[in-house]
Amino acid sequence: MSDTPEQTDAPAPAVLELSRIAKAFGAVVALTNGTLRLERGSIHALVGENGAGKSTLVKIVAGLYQRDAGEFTLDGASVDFTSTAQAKDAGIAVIYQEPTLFPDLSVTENIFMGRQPRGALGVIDRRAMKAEALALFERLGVRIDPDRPTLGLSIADQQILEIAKAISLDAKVLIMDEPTAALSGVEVERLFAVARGLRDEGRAILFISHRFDEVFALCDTVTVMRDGAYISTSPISDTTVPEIVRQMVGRDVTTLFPKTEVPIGDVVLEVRGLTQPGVFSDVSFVARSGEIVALAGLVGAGRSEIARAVFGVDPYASGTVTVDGRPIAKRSPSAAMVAGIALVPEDRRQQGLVLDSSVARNATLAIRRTLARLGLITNAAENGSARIWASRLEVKTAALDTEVGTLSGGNQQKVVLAKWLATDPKVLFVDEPTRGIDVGTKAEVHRLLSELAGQGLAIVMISSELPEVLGMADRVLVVHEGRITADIPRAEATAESVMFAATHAEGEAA
Amino acid sequence: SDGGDGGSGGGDGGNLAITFLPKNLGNPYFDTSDAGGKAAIEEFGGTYAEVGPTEAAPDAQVSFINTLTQQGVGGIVVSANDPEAICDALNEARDNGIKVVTFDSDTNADCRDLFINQATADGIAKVEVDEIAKQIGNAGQIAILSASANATNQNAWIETMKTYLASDYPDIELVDVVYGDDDDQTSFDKTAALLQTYPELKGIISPTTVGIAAAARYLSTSAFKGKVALTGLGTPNQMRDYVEDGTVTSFALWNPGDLGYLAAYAAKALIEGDITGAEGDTFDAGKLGSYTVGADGAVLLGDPYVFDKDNIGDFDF
Amino acid sequence: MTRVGHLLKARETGILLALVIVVAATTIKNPAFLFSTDGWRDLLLTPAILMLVAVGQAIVIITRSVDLSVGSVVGLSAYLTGRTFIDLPGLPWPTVFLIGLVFGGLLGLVNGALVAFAKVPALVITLGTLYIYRGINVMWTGSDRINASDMPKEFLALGTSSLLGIPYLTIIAVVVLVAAGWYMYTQRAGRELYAIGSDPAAAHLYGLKVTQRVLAAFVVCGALAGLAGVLYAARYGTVNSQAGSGWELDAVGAAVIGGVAIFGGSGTVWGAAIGAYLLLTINRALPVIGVQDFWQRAVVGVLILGAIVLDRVLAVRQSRRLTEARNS
Amino acid sequence: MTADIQHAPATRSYRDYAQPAWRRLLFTREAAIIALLAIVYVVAAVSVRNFAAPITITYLLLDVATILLIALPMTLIIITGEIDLSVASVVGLSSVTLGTLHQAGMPIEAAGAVAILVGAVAGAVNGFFITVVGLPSLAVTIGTLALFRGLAVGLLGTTAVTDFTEFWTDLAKSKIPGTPIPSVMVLFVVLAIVFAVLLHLTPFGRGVYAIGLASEAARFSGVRVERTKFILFVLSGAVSALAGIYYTLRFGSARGDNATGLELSVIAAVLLGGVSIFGGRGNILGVIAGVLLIGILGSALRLANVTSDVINIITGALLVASVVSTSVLAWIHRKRIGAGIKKGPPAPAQD
Ligand SMILES: Nc1ncnc2c1ncn2[C@@H]1O[C@H](COP(=O)(O)OP(=O)(O)OP(=O)(O)O)[C@@H](O)[C@H]1O
Ligand SMILES: Nc1ncnc2c1ncn2[C@@H]1O[C@H](COP(=O)(O)OP(=O)(O)OP(=O)(O)O)[C@@H](O)[C@H]1O
Ligand SMILES: [Mg+2]
Ligand SMILES: [Mg+2]
Repeated sequence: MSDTPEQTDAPAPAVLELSRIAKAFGAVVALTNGTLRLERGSIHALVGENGAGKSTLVKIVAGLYQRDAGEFTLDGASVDFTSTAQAKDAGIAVIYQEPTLFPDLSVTENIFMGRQPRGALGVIDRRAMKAEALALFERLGVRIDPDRPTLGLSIADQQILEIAKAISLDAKVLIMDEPTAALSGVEVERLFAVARGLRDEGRAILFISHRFDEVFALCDTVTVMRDGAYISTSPISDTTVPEIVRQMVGRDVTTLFPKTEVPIGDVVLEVRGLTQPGVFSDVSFVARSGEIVALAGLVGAGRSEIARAVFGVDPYASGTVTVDGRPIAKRSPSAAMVAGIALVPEDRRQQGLVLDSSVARNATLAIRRTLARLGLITNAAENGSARIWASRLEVKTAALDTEVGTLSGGNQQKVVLAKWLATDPKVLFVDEPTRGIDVGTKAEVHRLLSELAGQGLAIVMISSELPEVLGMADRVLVVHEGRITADIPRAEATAESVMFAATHAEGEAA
Repeated sequence: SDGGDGGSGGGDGGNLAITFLPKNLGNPYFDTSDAGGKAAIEEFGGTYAEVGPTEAAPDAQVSFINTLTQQGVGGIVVSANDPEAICDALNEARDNGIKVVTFDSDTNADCRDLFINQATADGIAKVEVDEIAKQIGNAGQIAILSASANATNQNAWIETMKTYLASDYPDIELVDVVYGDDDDQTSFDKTAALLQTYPELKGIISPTTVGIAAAARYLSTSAFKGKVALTGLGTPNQMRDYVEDGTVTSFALWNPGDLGYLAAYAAKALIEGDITGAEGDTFDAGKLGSYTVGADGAVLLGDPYVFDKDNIGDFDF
Repeated sequence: MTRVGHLLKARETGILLALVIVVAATTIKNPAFLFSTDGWRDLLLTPAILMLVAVGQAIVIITRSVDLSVGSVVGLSAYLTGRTFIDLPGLPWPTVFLIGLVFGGLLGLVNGALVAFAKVPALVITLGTLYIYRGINVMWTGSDRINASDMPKEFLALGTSSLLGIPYLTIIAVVVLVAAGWYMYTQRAGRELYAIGSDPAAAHLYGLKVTQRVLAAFVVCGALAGLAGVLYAARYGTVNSQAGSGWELDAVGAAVIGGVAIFGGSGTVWGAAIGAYLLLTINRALPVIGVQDFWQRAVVGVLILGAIVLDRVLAVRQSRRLTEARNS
Repeated sequence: MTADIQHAPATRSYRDYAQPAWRRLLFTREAAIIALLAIVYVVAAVSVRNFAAPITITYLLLDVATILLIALPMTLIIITGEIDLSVASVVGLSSVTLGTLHQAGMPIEAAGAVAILVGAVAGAVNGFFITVVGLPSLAVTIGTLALFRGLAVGLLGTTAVTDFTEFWTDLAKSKIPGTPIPSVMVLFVVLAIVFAVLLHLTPFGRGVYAIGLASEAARFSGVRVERTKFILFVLSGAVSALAGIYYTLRFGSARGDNATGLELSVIAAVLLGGVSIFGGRGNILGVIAGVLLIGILGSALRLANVTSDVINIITGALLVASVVSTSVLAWIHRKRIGAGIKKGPPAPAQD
């Protein structure tokens, strides 16, 4: 780090400069004043609430969107990209917030698509390509079979693949839009090491994240955006988390984990000996009314699979699930719903929402049967219910018939929550409830979860963020390779005890 | 909108707008027959028109008949794709004063005024069986390549052929009847399949112009050329090459142009009220002379004509 | 892992095996099916034309589109071939192949331009052009038809004669197949077609030339259908306005039987080619085996279902292996 | 400093709709198709001889009744993102079932009930392969298109059954007394209402749309995706069989090849009516307008002595134009808004 070419106080030459960029999608104004200056040999953080316009700014740089107004210069020359290919050729590599993988193609082909090494007659040199892929994985310290199709890769592996792809481009500007959202601690560390290496080679890196610990651990400079507009840029050493948060939200935010002590009641959910060969085995746990149970573990440990199986989306070979003592049929989300289970899934875009449908339809999808009168359902009934939940969760949208896909990530997550809270569940599974969500909203989600627990709901929270787990949970269940290896009460739960159980199978729980 | 009013020129005030409705358009057999009809209509000063579906589907003719009814033509001359499906539409047309003549392929007798029969089923079956028997020496396996499975006249002929074979040629075995759907490619491929399925096959009868041409074309380039006999109903222009190169010795047909010509005159006679379609009615058919209505309102054109190497040069249709 | 590679190939192997079984079973019943001159020739020849169309169709399906207008393109091009011989008698006959290719390519270009530029679903567009092209064909042909006598003997001979026991048409079709297979596997553009079909949105984000590639796929599909039309004229000798009608479903069926995923991204032109052979060989084999004419279509239906179920079983097995591989 | 997030912003208010009702209703594919339908009707009535006569309506409705009926379940199926290519073959199968059973002495009522049952079973076969085995519907129904047609043709062979009870064949062609409207329209209207309510006003219908837009998200929300699709395919089979009965009685002829190729006409009409082939979009009203538009065009053009090939070209062109125009209009719309933004006031200065 000491050999960073320029001092931070002397203005370094900008590789990429954006000023007063404006962009609107129909009636939605995403950016009014996008301003950003990336310097060679520096890692620059871009933070802001959900919907602040970060991803939109990235997509303009990538050539995916064209700006409505403003200036965009690269190495001092004004540019006007009309396609992502042009940006790529100009030396800009982007990891988008959404994965851009081709599920049917092999891991190697995904990395080198469109620029495969070629031999005579333009024939793709598959051997060379595979060797390069292996070298890349070596550098990132991961092991993925380069010949397998990407279909079926875990979200974490998909993200790693995106990173490998971007790095292999050897670009002078590397933009990463929330690359760590799906990664575990070890993988994040490796990514950071690679990023620092690239910085030391003199490249400019833009890093977008909602995790401040990462921003402070990795970045040199931070730019804050709010409501589509630039707020400030400062060296990371000159700022603090509360300061950034204040700039992002426009006011102060106090507690992130407003855990309130609530009396814990009877067992609501009981899972016994749940087994699905190759995915999880002999999973048993209970969740009580008023209790927040966290499922912790490394990414890929199988926590989501357990939740999905309990909810009935995924199959399980043996075991039982009971709610209030009544067993629930396998493989039937609707039976689980009727019994009072709700699941906020980890993949919001695929599993959580019907993106092309309206806020109202999404918010009432799970309760469409109860909303119906004499078997008939009307827009008015849907709007009525949706309005209540949208305002309780403060969803940022002008109208209830807005397509959910056009909302920002955080607001989308609120709509998912609204959908499930409307079902009035007894047990709420939340899988990575704050992934890709800004601090303000995050605190709100946490407050909401506490409040719901206070109302007697049993909450099972899956989270890869240790502070969140420690801050929120009454009890931490640690999952390791598909088995529950520890059951740690709140009082004993520390970063060390949870991490130890998550990485060591022998720490068998009682 | 010119179909309805143009044709009152000839005769004594009858509406001589006569429309031909073949099984489908783009079929050379019907092109020839309809051209005969056109010639007749021009002779007697009526208005000729031809409409039809592109594919010979059973229901496709109905909407055309309905349209003609709405337009109020004087007569419809139709070759039916299905004896029953177009019945009601035709009767509705007749209720509106339109005269209906079927030709080539009949409907039920109560749905039309007259049927112009190209040849009797007996006549056709006899000619074809006699021809094939002569060519294969009165013994051996034969097969039939027909039009579509529901084709009225082909099915009637095939039934008659079976009876006739059983009674007169006990040594000839009819091994299979296959359907080429009056489609070139299907008929072609079915011929190939027949030849492979029955290695002992001595002859093929194809009582449809599309089928016999496709079969001849397959045979002419195959190892079976000259070994497997082929006869049936074909047009001279389509079959000329194969007769000349020896693939086919003989085949039969009536003159389709005459068939259309006769049908047009029959329609005229009905429209002008000269006849009602009752048995025994007699009408004049231009160059073909005078015809008499037989039983069931059928008018017989004549016997089928056998074409071979010696006479095929005399014909062009 | 080579195990995975083997499994991937199994999709084509399975269908090839089915073809071999059909041929073997039929030949046992009636040796002439394979061992007579005509039997051997027809086995190779009859499916060759559909194979060309199926190869083009496979390329389009791999990009997550579909071209329902191929049957109409075959018909138009077949008629054009005949008309060319009639109207331009001096023209050396090999040029008709070029004319057919270019003409088919142009019709494909119309489809492709509508799909790629107007960004509308291919199924709707090509259903529309299916009607339009066929309508133009009927209007142009009228009740005319091309007869064998309208075309040069050398050209027609191409439709039936062989080189070293292999029919010329089959040779042409196989050359096209090999070229397409090679291109799709070894060239960047070919791989990009797979990427586009696998996830069009990702392909766009990634910066692939989606519009251009989709357009090209349609042009190639049209050109191959055009070529098939020329071969149709050579093979069948007569062309009327209905030539090639209904082929769209055969071509899609052949591709699907051959393991080309209907939602794009996977499958090969080899599979589609084998699928075309299987489909038509079954058609020819059934009467030999003694299945009555009327029931043949039902048997074909059962076989199509069987083929896709088999493909599904193989795919499920493969993904199970992948999961195991990851967990080990 | 201690302000709780909960109380900081004022409680939001939400409008139900971003746009006024007239805009939402008028600027849709369905409205455009209905408008076009009206225009074509008026133009034809004025310029084509005999078109304005009531008999036109009778013939027209008799002709399109089969397509109208089958289009109803097809709309729902396409909205879920699937397709059923086997419908016309089910018509054939139902026709043959009715014919053979009637010939064997069964009364039409009973034979018809069995035919509908056979149709439902055929639909269940499709549904089984699509939802239980998990195969793509396009591929499955290409297979059953051949299978069902093969069964139909195989069962009846060369024969056609024509001796149906006159009462029923007359009923199929009869008109509602005092109107030019065929009685079969009563059946259609009842079914149309049932399907419209099912699609637009029931939880089941909400599920149908959700499946078409995002089937995984629908599954995660408790929509029984497989069951919904299965039901739709069974309905499609049953309604196609019903259409087959009407078809058979109307033409008085039960044949294996009845209605060959009708599937493409049905799909063309449904797509013309504004249903997205990708699923999730479309409604029953638009589809009915789409079917009628194709029917009226065909009828008017035939009356004007336009040949069937030209009618086909026009139908195809209409289909292409209808989808292309939507996408062109959307493009123009985007352009205009983009231009408006650029001309708008400059971006506010940073604070
Ligand atoms: N394609 C689009 N169409 C319409 N609106 C859009 C589109 N893309 C983004 N928006 C809107 O623009 C605004 C900015 O969105 P953007 O995705 O840039 O936010 P973000 O800062 O990346 O948020 P997050 O942290 O949740 O990813 C949001 O209000 C969003 O709804
Ligand atoms: N799409 C998939 N197909 C097949 N197997 C999968 C798939 N996703 C995950 N698995 C299997 O399930 C296991 C758990 O994966 P996953 O990454 O979802 O775990 P997780 O504990 O839910 O992690 P996180 O929720 O933190 O991302 C993996 O080891 C993998 O074997
Ligand atoms: Mg973002
Ligand atoms: Mg997970």
